[in-house]
Amino acid sequence: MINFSYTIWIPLLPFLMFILLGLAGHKLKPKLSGLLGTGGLGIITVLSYITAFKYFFTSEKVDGAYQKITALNFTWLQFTDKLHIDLGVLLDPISVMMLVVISTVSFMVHIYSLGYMKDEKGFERFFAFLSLFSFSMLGLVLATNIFQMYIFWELVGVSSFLLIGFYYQKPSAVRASKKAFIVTRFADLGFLIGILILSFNTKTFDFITLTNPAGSAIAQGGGIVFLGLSVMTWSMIFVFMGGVGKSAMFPFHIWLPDAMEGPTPVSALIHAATMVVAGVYLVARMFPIYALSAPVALNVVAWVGAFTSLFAAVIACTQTDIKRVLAYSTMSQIGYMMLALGVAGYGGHEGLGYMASMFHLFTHAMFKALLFLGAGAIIHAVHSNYMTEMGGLRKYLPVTHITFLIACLTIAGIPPLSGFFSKDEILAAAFHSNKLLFAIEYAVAGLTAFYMFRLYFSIFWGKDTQYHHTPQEAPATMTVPLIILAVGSVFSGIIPFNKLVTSDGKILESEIELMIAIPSVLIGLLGIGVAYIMYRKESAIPDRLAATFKYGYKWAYNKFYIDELYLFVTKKIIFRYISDPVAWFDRHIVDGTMNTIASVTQNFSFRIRAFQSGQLQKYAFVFITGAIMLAILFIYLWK
Amino acid sequence: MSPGTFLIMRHELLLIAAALSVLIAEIFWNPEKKKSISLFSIILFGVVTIIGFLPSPAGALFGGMYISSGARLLMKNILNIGVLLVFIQSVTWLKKEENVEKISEYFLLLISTVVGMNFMISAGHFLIFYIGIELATIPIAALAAYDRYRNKSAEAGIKLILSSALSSGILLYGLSMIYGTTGTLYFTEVTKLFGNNNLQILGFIFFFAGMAFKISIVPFHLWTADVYEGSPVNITSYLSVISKGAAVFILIIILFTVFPVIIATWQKTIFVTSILTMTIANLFAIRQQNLKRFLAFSSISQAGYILLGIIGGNQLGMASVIYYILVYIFSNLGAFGVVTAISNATGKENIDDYNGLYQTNPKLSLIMTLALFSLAGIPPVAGFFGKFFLFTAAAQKGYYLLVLIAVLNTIISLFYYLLVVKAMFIIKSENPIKKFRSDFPTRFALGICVAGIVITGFASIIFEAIRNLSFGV
Amino acid sequence: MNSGIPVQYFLILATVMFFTGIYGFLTRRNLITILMSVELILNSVNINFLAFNRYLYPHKLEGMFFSLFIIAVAASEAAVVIAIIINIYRRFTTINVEDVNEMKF
Amino acid sequence: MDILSLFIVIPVLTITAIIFLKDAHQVRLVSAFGMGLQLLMAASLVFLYLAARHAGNSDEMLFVKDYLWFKSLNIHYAVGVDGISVAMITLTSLVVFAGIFASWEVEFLRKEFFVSLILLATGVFGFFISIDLFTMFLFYELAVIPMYLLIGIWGTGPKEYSAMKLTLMLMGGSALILVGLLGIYFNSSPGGSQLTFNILEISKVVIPLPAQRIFFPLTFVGFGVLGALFPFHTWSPDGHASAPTAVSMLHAGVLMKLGGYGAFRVAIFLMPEAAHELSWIFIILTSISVIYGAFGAIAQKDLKYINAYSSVSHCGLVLFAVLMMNQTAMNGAIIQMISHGLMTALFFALIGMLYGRTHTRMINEMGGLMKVIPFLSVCYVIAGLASLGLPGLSGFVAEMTIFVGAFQHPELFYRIVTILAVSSIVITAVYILRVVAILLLGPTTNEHFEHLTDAKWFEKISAITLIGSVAAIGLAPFWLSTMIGTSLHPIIEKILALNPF
Repeated sequence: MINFSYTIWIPLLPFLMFILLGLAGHKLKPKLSGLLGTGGLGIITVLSYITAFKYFFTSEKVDGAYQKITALNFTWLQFTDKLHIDLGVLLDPISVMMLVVISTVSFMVHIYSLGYMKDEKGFERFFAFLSLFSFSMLGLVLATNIFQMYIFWELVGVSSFLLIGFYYQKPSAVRASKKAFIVTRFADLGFLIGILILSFNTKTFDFITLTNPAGSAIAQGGGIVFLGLSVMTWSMIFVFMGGVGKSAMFPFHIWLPDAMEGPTPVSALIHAATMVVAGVYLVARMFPIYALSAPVALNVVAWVGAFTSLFAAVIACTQTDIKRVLAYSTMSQIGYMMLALGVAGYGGHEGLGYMASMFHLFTHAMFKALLFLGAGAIIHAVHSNYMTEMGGLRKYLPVTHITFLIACLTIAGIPPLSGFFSKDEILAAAFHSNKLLFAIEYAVAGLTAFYMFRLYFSIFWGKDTQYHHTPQEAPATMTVPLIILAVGSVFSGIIPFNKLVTSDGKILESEIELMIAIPSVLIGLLGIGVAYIMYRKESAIPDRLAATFKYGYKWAYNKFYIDELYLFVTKKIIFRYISDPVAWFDRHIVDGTMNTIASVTQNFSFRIRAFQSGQLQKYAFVFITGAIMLAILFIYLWK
Repeated sequence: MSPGTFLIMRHELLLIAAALSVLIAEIFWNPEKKKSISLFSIILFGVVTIIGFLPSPAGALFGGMYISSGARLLMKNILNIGVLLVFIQSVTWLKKEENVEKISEYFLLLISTVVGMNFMISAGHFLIFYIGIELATIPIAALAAYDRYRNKSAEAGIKLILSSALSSGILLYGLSMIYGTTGTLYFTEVTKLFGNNNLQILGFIFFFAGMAFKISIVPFHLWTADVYEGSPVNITSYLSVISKGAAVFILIIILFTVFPVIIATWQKTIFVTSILTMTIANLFAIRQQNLKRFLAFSSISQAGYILLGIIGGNQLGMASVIYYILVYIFSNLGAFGVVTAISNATGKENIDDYNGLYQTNPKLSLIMTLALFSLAGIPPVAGFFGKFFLFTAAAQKGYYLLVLIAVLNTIISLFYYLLVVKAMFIIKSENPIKKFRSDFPTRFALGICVAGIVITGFASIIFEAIRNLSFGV
Repeated sequence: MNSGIPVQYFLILATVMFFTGIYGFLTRRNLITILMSVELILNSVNINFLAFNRYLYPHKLEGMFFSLFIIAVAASEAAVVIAIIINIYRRFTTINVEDVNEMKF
Repeated sequence: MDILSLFIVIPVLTITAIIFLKDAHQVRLVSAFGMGLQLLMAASLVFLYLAARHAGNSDEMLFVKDYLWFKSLNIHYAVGVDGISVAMITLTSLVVFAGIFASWEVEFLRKEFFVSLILLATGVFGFFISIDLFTMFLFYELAVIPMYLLIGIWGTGPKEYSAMKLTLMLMGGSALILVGLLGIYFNSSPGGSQLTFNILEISKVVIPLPAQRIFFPLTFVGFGVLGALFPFHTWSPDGHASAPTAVSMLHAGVLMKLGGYGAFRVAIFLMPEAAHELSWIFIILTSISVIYGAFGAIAQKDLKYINAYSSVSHCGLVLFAVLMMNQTAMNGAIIQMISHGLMTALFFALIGMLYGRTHTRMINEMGGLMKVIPFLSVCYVIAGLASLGLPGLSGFVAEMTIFVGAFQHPELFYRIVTILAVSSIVITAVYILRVVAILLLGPTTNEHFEHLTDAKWFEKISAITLIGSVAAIGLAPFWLSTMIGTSLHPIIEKILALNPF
């Protein structure tokens, strides 16, 4: 047994960094604090790679399956003797895989930010928040039990809130951060309820116990039935709700595009590569339960994923803000992963989708981070987010251009780039389980290629825009990460995921199925071709198209008015029709009653003053009547 | 019987001696030094009070017409303390020009009322009781009209004397019924012969009405406010504390010893009247502006709470009532002491005259607050303990509803007590009462009151002592 | 040694006197008259006592003595009342009870 | 002199010292010293307590001292603590300590201010240490009354009205409690032996059910008034809004906890059957306060009103959890009391500091303060995050314990209500973020704000004390929850033994 206890430092280091920068940051020199943060991340990256190597290649398997290793675990908060929140480190294929992804991308982003955020106000604050995020994200993936996951789940939420709102004097940024936090918070409510139901049935939070295929949690099947569905299904659906929120699946996707208000490195790290895939990770984490005792919930996952991917892809075709396009493409790609999980089964060849999803998560992290960082470089050079204001940039930003192109090809699924392999696995999985889902994904593949190259062409080719000052290629601190990530997204396709990361830890035999691969490549190329025709040179085709499909275009351009719907619900329903009435009711009815009691007393005391008339004889009269009344009362009535 | 047995009625004898000596002093005193009569009589009364505390034999005289027992002696002593405080408080007021002539009358009359009360408390026969009660009332009426040149004073006098005459008439009518049905007026005999026939209950009700008048229980209370407002402050405090206390004592004695047979009836009576008293009095008190009138209504509501102790008809009840009277003497005299001091210094008696008092006279306003809190039953002052024991006594017999009503009433009373506190502490005033320093007697009396308010509660020994004494009445 | 008049007559007389007194107390406006009606009430009580004593319990004299004391007390009471009434007259220049209400409510 | 009585003696001594002080400037030093001493005492009490438990002392109450007071009624001055009261005492001393510093700059009648403040604290300490119902009640009222003067004299806005309302409503509560106590007392020995006010002895006997049915509601509602139980909570918004800073801190932070503590220690502990029988009514009421308070907070414009309503919501959660009557939920209730006490005190302290600078409490008149007064703003954000239950701060620990505990209730109804209560965390997030966004973030609206100065040293002490404790509980809750849990054991066992469910 290898000793993994050092892994505690992987989450702990960024935390200490956060404390240090948070408390003393404003005293240090900005540059120093930036370097500190980056250095910390560097160490973590090294540690993660070591861990990955040791885990995958030196830890012994039991009958060919990777084991879940609890590196260390201590009780943080005791609820009952069975239920207690532990903090610890759980190593298994997916968590180790996530370690690599997070540390790599995060490290790249840190380096990139050194250049990108230079001479920004609050430089040290930025790195403090980044460290906080890294801490939370690492803690999330290493969680040994679902409640630890929830804790860090909340923490990534808040760090994303802080980072989106980094430019806290910009109202739009503030609004976006608020939106992101509240929407995800609402989703997390579902997650929490799911946990409650789950723990009530299984009396444990621990992942290993929960996800053990032979364990009681699964063996007891669905548990009792409530409103037609087994309780286990309910809990899994609720848990998935949390995933939907974090991963910006429909209908909780609305926060992600606005989240682009944050600094671009943040978008690359949090809203493309790591945090938004937490939902996928969550489902993968609970996968045995989904697959074995809550298939209905798994179906929900599949359909939500499929719908989102299509929905987002359509919108992406119409947006003009680079980062928003990328945001929607992120949503659609994550939809892919969800779908892949949804169509997967536990163990054997059934598990193809699971493996594919993890595979795509990995590659997507690379190329999407690359895309965002590239976009960042572009924005940095042009000082604009809108591709309508760009064009012909290829001659000014060579490095960015090449890396961006690579990324686009990867996401379009052109062999032999990594995207091809992962997407192909997903399509295969979908094909074997449900043809309709496969069709959707197939279409989405085309759309993806189209909108990515729409983006690419109109930025780097298209019309030769005149810039009032010629754009400069970004400094090395920014280009180096681009290159590294480009390399990553080219070659990460050859990693044998089927041997490493599978649903049951065993090796999964899968080979490229040409009769799926070839069409997918073709439709990718088709998409590129269309984009080439429409955007290589500036042409009237797009506008004409937009004119012909006026309404469709308008709806897609306005993101199908989902935001407006939410706005209506929150502003109108919650504020106007609940809170204000409640406040009114409280002031006027509840409080009013109390005041009424008081005033009635006063009033009454005013009315009865006539008794005290000051007339001796009236007093005497009252006296006599009183006496006689008492006499009558006690002699005749109440004896 | 040997003259030694007269020691049994030592209190009364001493008081009579004191009264007479004040009279004689008045005759032979040097007219220039009239003022010092008050000092003389206070010392005299102080001596009497102290002697009163010496252990004395219990027993009966005149074939049971006069009874003396531990409890009754205790009551007398408590009253003496109160009277002494009133005397000390009134020194400043008596120094005034228009009063100097009448100093000795003041003391003479008051001491004779005390004599009356003592006889009343020691009564073993309705005759003694009647003489005592009249002796305790009529001079007060004279004193209520003491300020010859104030209309209100005269009005107070006439209202008091006439309504008390009426009430004693009705009381006597009740007594005559009782006499007619039992053929005797000895407490012990009456108890034996008392049945449950309507005439007797009628008699009892009339008797109760007469007592209720003295304790000012609704609906027999209406004279109270006017008389309290009209009479000089010291007489008001005397009325509100001493007379009321004495009446409560004798009422409880008679209820417990003479009418145990019809306990069911008088418990119902008290149940009804106490609820009426507390509620009505509080409702009236809310609106009062004149402090004396205000305190009048507050003292009526206090009577309502006291009835809660009586209703139990148990030893705890008796103890708690006596204890409460003691606490009440200190608290009310504290409040009245402040009112006296201020009205002597400035002649102001309205609540809004007190606005911003704390800025100018912090000590007085603190004492006032303490006293009012004690009346409202706020810890840690004695009033809290007093009320708690009263309620406990009622609850012991299961009158939880009554207790609930009572505590809810204490909230109303807290409201108007807080109005005074608010006036003194919170409301700003452009012309507050000027800063003044009250003379020694006032400060001395107030000091005693504060000490009483603070100590009586914590020192459980006092309550325990009272309780141990209050078996045999 | 029973004279012809039965006790009830006395009691009825007393009751009538009593309520006459109360009526007078409640209705007369003149303070002196009110005082007189008080005296009526007290005397009705006296008659009660005497009658009870004489008819029901002739061998003890409690009633007699009680009524003696009542008379005495009533006399002193009257003295005080009249003194106060004089004072009232000085202050208010009237002895109409309705005018004597400076203090109310 | 036993250690517990010191908790009463020290404040009293401090008060006397203050009274005899001539110089008004020393007053705050003296009171700071006294309360600092109190804080040390509390800390040492915690250690002594843990040491005693560690030494294997398994009595229900430790450091018990019992002096007979009124023999005839068997009233004792009896003090003793278990983990719960130790925790509450620590909370109190923390908040009072912070409160002293928060009111450092009171000018008007400074002496009187600190005297009444510390008098209030005395009452609270006495309440938490006493195990005799009579003394408990005495201290309870002692704690309530100074509020009147504190709000009436040093308050703002419609202070007389609010002060009067608050005092009368709380006294109304205590009226109910008094009747309840008497009822308990006279049923405290069905065997006909000596009646008693001592909680421990009463808890050994079973009060007859009919009596419980009458006196449980009385007692529970009576304490509930102070615990801001719907619909008896309306004193709280006005009271808080009018009260001066330190008073709001103490009141929301500590005094409202008297309600929860009493409801738990007296109502439920002594009358579990009735509690079990009637809990559903109060569960409904409390869950109304939880949701309703949160929604009410959304609509408010005044910072103090927002906090008052959120206090209604949080304290509602306390009573809610207490009524669930199982170990975990009650544990959560206690932690929630402490956590809410700390963070709401922090809130009010910060609001006071902001008000001292901006001279307004209306959120729409402020904006963009983060740039101007970063320290205070960051503190405010932390307080906000604590109150919306962010992990790593105390709020999360408390709420999660409550929710998990409440959800273990065997009956479906209770679990569904729990889910309702859980949903309050979202609403909380809404109003907290709304305030933070409007108040601190965005561009600075009012140019007068450009020149505001950040926290002074005493303000920093006050804020850091509270934040430190909030974070301490949030990061390492284990010791606290075990300390409380062990003391809960006997209580829960009694309850479970009496009504098996």
